[in-house]
Amino acid sequence: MHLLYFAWLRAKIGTAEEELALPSQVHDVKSLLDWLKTRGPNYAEALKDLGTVRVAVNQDYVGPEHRVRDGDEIAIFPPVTGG
Amino acid sequence: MHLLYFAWLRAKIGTAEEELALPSQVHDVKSLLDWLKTRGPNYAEALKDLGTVRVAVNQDYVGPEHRVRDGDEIAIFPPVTGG
Amino acid sequence: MIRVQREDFDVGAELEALTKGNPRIGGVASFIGLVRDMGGSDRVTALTLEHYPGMTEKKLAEIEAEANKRWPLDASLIIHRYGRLEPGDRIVLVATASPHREAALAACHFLIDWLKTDAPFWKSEETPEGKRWVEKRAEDDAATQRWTIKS
Amino acid sequence: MIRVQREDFDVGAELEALTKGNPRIGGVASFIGLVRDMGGSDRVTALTLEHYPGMTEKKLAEIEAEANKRWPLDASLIIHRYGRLEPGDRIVLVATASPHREAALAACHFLIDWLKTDAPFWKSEETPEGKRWVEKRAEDDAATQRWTIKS
Repeated sequence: MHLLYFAWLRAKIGTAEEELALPSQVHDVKSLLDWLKTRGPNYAEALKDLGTVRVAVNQDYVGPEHRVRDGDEIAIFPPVTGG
Repeated sequence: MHLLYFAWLRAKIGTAEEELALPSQVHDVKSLLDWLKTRGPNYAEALKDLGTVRVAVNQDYVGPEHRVRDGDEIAIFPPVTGG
Repeated sequence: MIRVQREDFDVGAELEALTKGNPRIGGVASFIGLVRDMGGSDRVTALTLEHYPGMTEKKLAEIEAEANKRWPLDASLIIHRYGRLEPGDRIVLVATASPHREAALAACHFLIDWLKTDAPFWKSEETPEGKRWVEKRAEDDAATQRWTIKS
Repeated sequence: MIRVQREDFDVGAELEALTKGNPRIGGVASFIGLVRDMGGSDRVTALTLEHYPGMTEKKLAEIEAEANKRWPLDASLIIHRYGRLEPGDRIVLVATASPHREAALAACHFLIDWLKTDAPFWKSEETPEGKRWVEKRAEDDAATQRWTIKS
């Protein structure tokens, strides 16, 4: 899967994108976020309040139960502030 | 009083403005319109349906009971259609 | 600011001038009214706008003052043309600027609704069948009524 | 039409192009969002807009399609900039054209409300106290909620 991070989530995690193999315990957005938090203190800090985290899979907003698959483009970012 | 006519009221009456002395029987907008209708068939025709006639005295919209005085600027016109 | 004029106006320049030098402004809402030709048997080849000089300026200024009383605007502009216009020509420009977009959008909507029912302009149309006076639309009165503050 | 770009845009030319050659259009509503500097201790000296290339275009196109489904528009335009901008700079232009002013005004309002909450852009501000990320405003969510069709 291809992961993208934006705004302060990108700044806190310290990277804009990364290519990761889908671990066996990850099957939906919720389990993906739980797994990412174990990847280091930067991930744990960035993702500690999921109320301020939005996820898009293949460029559509999705909820925590949305299924993730290898090959998906998964973007994680704070609430948008454009306009 | 100074009378002004606009749009199809002007076209039907046949003049854009006229200066008239205030007759003794005219004291408000309603009696002014009644009196004007007696001035000729063009006036009678133009003013026959008062539902489509608006009046402004000294450049403010007024109702039939509004008092008119000599020296007033009185405009008579159909509903506005600008914008 | 209000202007009643025969000449066309430059929308880009007018909107730019409205916000110039005021970095508090976050949003500018505007509405441009154009002469339209619906085609078919209702073809309008030209429009003539007649107005009541003096009262027009007075009413537009009152409507603009009312918008500024109801919403926190940093700037506002109404330009209304008169005379003979052709399809595609601009008739009116309403623009409002505010720190907040909701105020600018609501005030712009209010201004165009009100000037439709309160500004003393009258349109006559030229069609292949001859000249005719445009009749008032009941929807315009209804649109203005929405803004009436219930007491 | 939608455009996501670093460069500024010419409001007058964009609005003119929107209606060119279509005499059915009676009204053009538009909204311009500007970088604002509220002054005082909250002074913003610059703003940087980051976005999600690909998804931004997709979302803007979806929002524009939704507006065209809800209102009878003859033309619509969304231009949103990204990159570093200074107070007074234009950020966004939304414009809608319709035979009827109510459709143009409502659709314009809808588009700016929706892109505030749905388009993947993020603002960071430079202030004398340093750089900070702009937080989402609860009012923006509320504004978008108004347009939700109750089922």
